Amino acid sequence: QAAEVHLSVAASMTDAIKELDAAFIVDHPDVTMLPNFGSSGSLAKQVAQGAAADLFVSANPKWMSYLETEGKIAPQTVRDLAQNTLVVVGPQKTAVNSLQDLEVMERIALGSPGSVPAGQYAQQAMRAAGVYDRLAAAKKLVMAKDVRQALLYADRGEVDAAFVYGTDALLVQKAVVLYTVPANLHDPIYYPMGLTIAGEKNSAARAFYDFLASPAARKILAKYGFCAPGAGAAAK
Amino acid sequence: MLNLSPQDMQAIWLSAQVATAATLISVPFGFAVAYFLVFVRLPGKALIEGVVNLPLVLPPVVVGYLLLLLFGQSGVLGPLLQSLGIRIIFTLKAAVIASAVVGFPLLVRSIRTGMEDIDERYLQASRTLGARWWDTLLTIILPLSGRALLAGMTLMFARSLGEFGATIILAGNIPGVTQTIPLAIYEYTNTPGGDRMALSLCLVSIVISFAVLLANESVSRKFRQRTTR
Amino acid sequence: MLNLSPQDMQAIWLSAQVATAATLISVPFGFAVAYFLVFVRLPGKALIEGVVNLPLVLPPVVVGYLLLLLFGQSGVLGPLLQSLGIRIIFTLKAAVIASAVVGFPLLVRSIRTGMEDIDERYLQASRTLGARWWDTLLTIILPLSGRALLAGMTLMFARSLGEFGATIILAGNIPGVTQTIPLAIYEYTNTPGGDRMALSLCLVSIVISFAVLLANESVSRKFRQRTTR
Amino acid sequence: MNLDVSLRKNYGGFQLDVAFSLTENRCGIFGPSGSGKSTLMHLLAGLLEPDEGRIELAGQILFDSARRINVPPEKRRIGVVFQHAHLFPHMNVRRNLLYGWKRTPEAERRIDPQALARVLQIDQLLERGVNSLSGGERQRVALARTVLACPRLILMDEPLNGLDEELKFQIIPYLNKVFSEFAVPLLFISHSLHEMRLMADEVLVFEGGHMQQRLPAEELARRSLVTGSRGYANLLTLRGPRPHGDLWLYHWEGNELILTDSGAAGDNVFELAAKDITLFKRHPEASSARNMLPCRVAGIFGAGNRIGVELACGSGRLICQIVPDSVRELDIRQGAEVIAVVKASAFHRLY
Amino acid sequence: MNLDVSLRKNYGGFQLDVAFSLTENRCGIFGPSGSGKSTLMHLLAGLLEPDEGRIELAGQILFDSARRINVPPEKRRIGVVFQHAHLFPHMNVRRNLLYGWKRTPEAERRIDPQALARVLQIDQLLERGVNSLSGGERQRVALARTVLACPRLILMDEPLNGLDEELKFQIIPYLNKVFSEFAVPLLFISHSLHEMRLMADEVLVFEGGHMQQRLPAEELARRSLVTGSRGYANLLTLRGPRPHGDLWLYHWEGNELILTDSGAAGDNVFELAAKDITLFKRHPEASSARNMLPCRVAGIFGAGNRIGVELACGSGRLICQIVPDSVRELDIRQGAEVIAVVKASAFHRLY
Ligand SMILES: Nc1ncnc2c1ncn2[C@@H]1O[C@H](COP(=O)(O)OP(=O)(O)OP(=O)(O)O)[C@@H](O)[C@H]1O
Ligand SMILES: Nc1ncnc2c1ncn2[C@@H]1O[C@H](COP(=O)(O)OP(=O)(O)OP(=O)(O)O)[C@@H](O)[C@H]1O
Ligand SMILES: [Mg+2]
Ligand SMILES: [Mg+2]
Repeated sequence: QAAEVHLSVAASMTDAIKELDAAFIVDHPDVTMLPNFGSSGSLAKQVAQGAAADLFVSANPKWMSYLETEGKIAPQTVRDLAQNTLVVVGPQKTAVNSLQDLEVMERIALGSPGSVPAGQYAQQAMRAAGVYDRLAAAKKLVMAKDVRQALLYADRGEVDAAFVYGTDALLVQKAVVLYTVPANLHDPIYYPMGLTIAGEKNSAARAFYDFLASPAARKILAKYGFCAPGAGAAAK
Repeated sequence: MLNLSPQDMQAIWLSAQVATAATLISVPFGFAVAYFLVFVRLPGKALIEGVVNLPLVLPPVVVGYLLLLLFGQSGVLGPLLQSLGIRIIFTLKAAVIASAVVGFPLLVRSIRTGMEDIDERYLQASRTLGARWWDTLLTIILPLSGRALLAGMTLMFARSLGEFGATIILAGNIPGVTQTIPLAIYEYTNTPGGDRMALSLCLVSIVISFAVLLANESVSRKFRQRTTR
Repeated sequence: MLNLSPQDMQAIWLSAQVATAATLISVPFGFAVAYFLVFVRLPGKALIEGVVNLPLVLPPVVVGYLLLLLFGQSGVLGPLLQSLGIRIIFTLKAAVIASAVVGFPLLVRSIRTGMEDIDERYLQASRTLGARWWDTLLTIILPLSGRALLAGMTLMFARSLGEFGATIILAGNIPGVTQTIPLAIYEYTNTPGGDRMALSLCLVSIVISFAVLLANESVSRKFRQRTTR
Repeated sequence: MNLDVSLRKNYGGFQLDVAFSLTENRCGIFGPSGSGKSTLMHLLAGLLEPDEGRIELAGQILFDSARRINVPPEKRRIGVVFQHAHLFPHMNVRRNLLYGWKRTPEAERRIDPQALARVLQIDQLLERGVNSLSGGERQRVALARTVLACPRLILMDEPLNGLDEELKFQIIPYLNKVFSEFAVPLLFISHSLHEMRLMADEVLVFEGGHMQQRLPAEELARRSLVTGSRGYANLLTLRGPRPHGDLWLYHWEGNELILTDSGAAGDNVFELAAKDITLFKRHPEASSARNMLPCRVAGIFGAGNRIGVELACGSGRLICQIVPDSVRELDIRQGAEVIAVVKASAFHRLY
Repeated sequence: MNLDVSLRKNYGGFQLDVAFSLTENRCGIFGPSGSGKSTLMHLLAGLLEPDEGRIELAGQILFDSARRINVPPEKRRIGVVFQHAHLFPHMNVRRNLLYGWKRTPEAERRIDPQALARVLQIDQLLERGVNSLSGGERQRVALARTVLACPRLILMDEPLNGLDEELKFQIIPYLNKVFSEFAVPLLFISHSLHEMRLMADEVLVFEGGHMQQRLPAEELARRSLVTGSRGYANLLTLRGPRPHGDLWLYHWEGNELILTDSGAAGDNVFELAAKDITLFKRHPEASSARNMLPCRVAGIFGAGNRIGVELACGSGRLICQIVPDSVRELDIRQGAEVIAVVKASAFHRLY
């Protein structure tokens, strides 16, 4: 009987997970991988409502702990899959040396802090730099619905700067990375993962969970700009 | 020019299935609701109309979330469905339901306008000729609102092709299972260099809807020829 | 029961403005396009109809993206607009444009169905009485498709209240500036525990749309009384 | 027919208020434009709800405001021929025709669609769409559609409007045959006294929403001798035409009449205006008139300068209209013998 | 009117193919149901495009398939009264009436809406919605609406259908007055020979999409003496009625006539059927007929057993219908002296 593994994965890891899947089934040809990509929030709600999921990969510890309290995740299986960095991208002309430099700008895009983890980290960083409240009061902040949208704005020159993940910065076409936000200005950017209660009983899911900790998996993750948990900094 | 991956082809095929199924399944309900709203005299009709319009007023994501609350395992209908062995969430059924719900107000509104424009005197004539209400419904109202029904179906089909928000919540975004064109487009926009691919899929959507539109036009023209000089 | 933050109140006010403006601005265009599609004989009409339907077929996010390509600073119209001192992106204008574009196919389709149902003989009578085409348009076609126009406006207004995908791309989500109800709801639903607040805003949306619906019904009934026995 | 009606309906400025009970099978409603004829028809058919009142047909209560009874139109089995046809635009002629017929239980289908279509001259149109029909064609299809539904009562709202005379008089006898053969009662609305005479036995005269008079069609016709603009017309059934030189000889109630028109082999209905009969005291010589019937005066009626003289000729009766002077000069009184002179061309064949 | 028409139109099974040119101001189109009358009207008004042909009105080419000219309906200034009214459902009666009037340049508004509404008896309905009108009321409003647009030519498709006789004859003289006073040419479609006589000078007879005959209305009427079912009717204009015992004395072309009907002070148009005139060789005694006019035979026409005799009485002319036997017996030939006997009740007042 063919085993199925249902994955619920934050959309920002789409490509990495697809490659990890492909690598995994080379050794497990009898397993069918069924990844479901979406925003961490909607994935969490699906899992909370009993949707089929064995492994949940969140872009944000908040939604992981939400599911833990809902009792949907086996708590002992929760660990970090990867880490990311926060960078500021923008059209080439501007030079940014610190977050204070953002104050001269007209428009700054970030993921909506309420819903987008990257936005939340950006908020933390700006708060730590002491510029957030003034920027917000001046209505200079454009809250994007996800990181990709913030990146799009920067790429098309609609904003002067955008906070995105280091991994996303690999996707830019016209814009460039202006500044890498120091890791001490925000919480560590973790991608926590955990097996669901159902997933814990699925041996194929457990095998994949273990595979994700393997050096082979690490290499794939690194290829897409993610660094190993605890490593601290990202590529570039 | 278009280079579509096998996964894209799957998405197109799924989208076509979902749009078709959602449209066809909704037609009888939409027709019944429109009939009710136009011809049945009852207080509180406005309320029903309000409910029908909900999926239009609410952001699709909210609609999807509400549907999740309804069909989820810990939802209202979940346990019942589970006892019947029916799984909705993360299946194509969910995509069909999401599309059907979101497009429903469009269908109903269109049929309604058509029904309201039927000359009452035809209904009077049919009734004096011995036709009961359901008979009049089938033989007079249905054919005379045929064009409006078709228009509504086209609207709904087109809307289904573009449905994203409710679908991704209720059906998930699982390539090859529930990933319809809009979800695939979404995925491409999350991928480096995916914009070209996204554009290809948009074009496919446009071509499909265009074909449906033309089919609708020609059928509709026949209707029109048959009913006016 | 409803506890709305000042930011929510702002979102409601913005949403009402956007929906109203989008609907009113679209009406003349929608009417003109419907008239063209119904009464003007020209090859290639199907193409225009296809274009009008695009925003329905494409996922709203894609529509938003395409609008961004059009109105953005490096977009097609961007430089022109900029030289005129007009900024679209990240302003309420953008939200109105996004809503108008997304709702436009609904408006046109509704008006069209109404126009197609006008008895041709009234048009003949008016023309033999000396009315030019635009005169007939204003004095016969407009009032006789009034109900369909109203229905279309209601549809469009409701759709605008729920518009999310295109708006968030073109207008951004700037609290107090472009954050309409759906964008506010989105924020809440993506925050653990925000569901209650999201629900409150949904209820507001529903109430507004309901009021518009009832207004439409009563005006529409007057139309009907005036035009049929 | 046993139809009991007592209804009130307020309509903007117009008020309908009628009460009557009918037993004749063929009734007419006669009245000027706007007098409420069509409104009454809609009320009877159940298409309009009365403000108050009662309708009973053949012992069944169809409407009673006091008892809150209101039988829906499709259960009343009252057929309606509307003033403006109202053919179903999405069906061809055949499907329109058979619409009511198919909804009639087989046992009650008493009329052959084919035959009816032939009589109404619409058998060539069966596959046509109704929107391509001419005005008269539409009216005939509507007529047939209602008749084929075999209702218990047929209401006809000026059904012969827009038909030329010839066709009208081709249709009337057939309708009469259908109605009498299958005893379908009929309520016939018309402006035409003539159609009224031919289609109805009893006539309700409407004016401004009220029933003004109610009288046999024959009586209405007699009154029109005095009040109407056209006067009275005798309807004679003539039999067995034989050629007579250039002319035709017919039997009529023991008399022989000479007519210019040839007729059909059996019965022929001819119209003869009361004004077309001239009375003479003695047999006149050298008149262009071909018929000189010796008669006895059976009665005198009328008023003013229009006097109707009822004549007995053989077993037949004729009404002749003359002026008061003539009554004196010819000494017309009950029982007097006179010669009725009628031209051969004065007879007008209806069917 | 100067109307040149040559048209072909194929319509499913039906084919219209006509060519005529009209100069009379009042023309009629006469023909059975389905003969193409309404189709012709639509073609002339520009509401239907001919397959081929040419229309020229008063020197202006309205349609020419060869030269690809097709003037749109609103520029043709041809008014149409449709067979089924087609009133605008969203306007009240007043706005319907004035629709065309408002679109007419002030200089060309030759008819007073108030006066017209009064004559057509719709002045009480002005504020009413058109959907609450009775059948006859609708037709009158449609009539007025077209006339008020003051067109160069009016096409009327059975406009008097659904009106009672009385109203019909009230409207006809007014229409005639409007049409002649303002010289509005008229194309009048009807089934009724009678209306035709009163409204048209020249008549085109249609049959199966073709023009079968074309003749003066008077000639059509004379032919109907032989072929029609109703025969010929004389139309007499009688003047200055004076009481004469119970009856009324009128002047007619140097004769005095005795009638039962009282008329208006000025001119009165009466109808007298050719069948209602009886000829005598000698003055008859003791007849109920009041009028005995000495006449001279001015001509004889007709065929079969229906002979029309044209009589000269004073300066007037009468047509009398008799049978061939009578011609022989009374020795009727041109120039012969005869007595025409007419009953006082035989005259029927039209208006
Ligand atoms: N819905 C309505 N609202 C107001 N008045 C109405 C309505 N329907 C009919 N009427 C009026 O009622 C009166 C009677 O109308 P009805 O149609 O019964 O007349 P009718 O006798 O059939 O006339 P006709 O011979 O011209 O058809 C008319 O004055 C008409 O205008
Ligand atoms: N759109 C059409 N398609 C096919 N046939 C048509 C169409 N319109 C009219 N006809 C046919 O053309 C013929 C002429 O129709 P038309 O309406 O001109 O007749 P009419 O002389 O006005 O008759 P009536 O006196 O009954 O109104 C009829 O046989 C009719 O059925
Ligand atoms: Mg009526
Ligand atoms: Mg016609």
